Amino acid sequence: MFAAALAGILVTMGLALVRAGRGPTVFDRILALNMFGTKTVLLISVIGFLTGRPDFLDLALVYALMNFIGVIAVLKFSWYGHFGDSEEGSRAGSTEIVR
Amino acid sequence: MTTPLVSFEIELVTIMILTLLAATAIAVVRMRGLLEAVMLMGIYSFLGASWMLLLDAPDVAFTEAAVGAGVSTVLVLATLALTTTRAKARERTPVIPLLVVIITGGALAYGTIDMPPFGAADSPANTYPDPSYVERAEHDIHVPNVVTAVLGSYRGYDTLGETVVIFTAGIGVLVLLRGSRARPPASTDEEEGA
Amino acid sequence: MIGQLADLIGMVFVLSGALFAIVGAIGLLRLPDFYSRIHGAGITDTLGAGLVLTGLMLYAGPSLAAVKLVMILLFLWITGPTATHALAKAALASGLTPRLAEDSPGPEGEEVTG
Amino acid sequence: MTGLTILRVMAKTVIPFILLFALYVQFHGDYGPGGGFQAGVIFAAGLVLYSLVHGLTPVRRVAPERLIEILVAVGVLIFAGTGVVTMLLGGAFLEYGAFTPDHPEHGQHWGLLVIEFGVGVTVASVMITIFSTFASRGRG
Repeated sequence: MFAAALAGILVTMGLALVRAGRGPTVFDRILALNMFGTKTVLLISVIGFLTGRPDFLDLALVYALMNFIGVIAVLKFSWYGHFGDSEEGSRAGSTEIVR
Repeated sequence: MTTPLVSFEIELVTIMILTLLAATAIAVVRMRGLLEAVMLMGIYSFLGASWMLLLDAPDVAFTEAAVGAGVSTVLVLATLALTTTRAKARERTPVIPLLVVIITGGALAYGTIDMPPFGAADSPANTYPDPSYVERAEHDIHVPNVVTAVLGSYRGYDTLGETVVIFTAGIGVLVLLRGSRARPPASTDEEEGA
Repeated sequence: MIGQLADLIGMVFVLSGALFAIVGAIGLLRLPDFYSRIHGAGITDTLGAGLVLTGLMLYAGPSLAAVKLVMILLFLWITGPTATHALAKAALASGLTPRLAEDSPGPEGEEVTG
Repeated sequence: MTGLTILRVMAKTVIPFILLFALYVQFHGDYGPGGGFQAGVIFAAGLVLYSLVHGLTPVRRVAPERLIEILVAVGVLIFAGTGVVTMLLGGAFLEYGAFTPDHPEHGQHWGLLVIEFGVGVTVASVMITIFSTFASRGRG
């Protein structure tokens, strides 16, 4: 039964991957990336129970955390074009983002 | 649930994950925008880490998840901030590189024919580093995680070397980026000390 | 008996969570523009993840694993909507306008590519 | 990220848990998956998240560049110093059993905790250094 759930989660990941590949805007891709990350968390949790090793839940927590940081980093980069301090900075500009 | 059933399910999941990995890799190669490619690399890291977990290597999966999906995304993006976010279009079709890749890949695939079956008990991976380490670790070092015991104690020199490598990487980045920074007229030290 | 019942309910939760994840993913793929696709992602990130993790909690029973699952769930429920909100706000500020009913429908919103 | 109040508040809420989790991975690595390397990366990721949302300046106030640069070396010194101490105690280099000659396995456990801490310090400070060096250059 866990295998059916795993298959469902993997199908979800595949669909999210298609959206990440097709875009069309950067935000669609970031949305798909975020969804892919949360689905990986679920995948790891279910695999942990399928193989009877609940230690894997520590890993799921790391995935959730790193997914959040990755999404925020990509968002900030697509917004400002750099990670420096100046808030106005060289904002990537709306025309470039919605390409 | 019997063991063979679970291993069959895991094999199926592994195949699906590897398919997704291949699809992600192709998408990364075809992507012109580097920001999009970095995002797909994050996805690739997540998938790779899940696969390592299925191969029963939670410590490696842990590292891949922490470094590959999180910190390296941030660092690669920070690099893109200093360079450009668009890949240059190729001027001609890369025939020679394609040939080199095909020949190398073919040779490597040919080499795998001689390898013992995956997980075979008499394969060098399972016999050469004395398997008794796994049994001895429990007794020698009161540490349940054998990976930590082997890395820290039996192979302590190696781990010290790896730490020095990371140290060197940090120093290298400092020397390259901080050292070449164009000094503004006023000393930068005041701003950093604030 | 109670344990078996909890396992059964847990299984139902996990499977329905996976089902909601697929539904949300189809939404992410098929809905016409970015702002409507957020709905699809929202379903998988909150309802799908919530059901799967709650089902696993029921399966695990009262143990350290259940506590970790609660932590994961809390973390996902805090970070997911936060990231999505920041994303939507950034998209709106960047000049990406939501497609409204009076706009002419395009093929899956792909016409913005360029 | 000034306009995104919710993001700023939530990131502030989440960061203490990230740092706590890093310490858990650091000192629990002998029982579960994880260890100094992973813990260092997670700790650095917590600070990176803070600097993404609030800017580099507040992070520099907590972790001044001088301090981080010193810590890069201190981690390696802790690791190698453990080896020197075991030599002074009469063992070989990095033979942690020398800490407690009566129960070498306890000494091994102590030694592992100390060297993992050294690895964690070096990795965390190197990651923070690399990030802040890149980020402060990309200002223009």
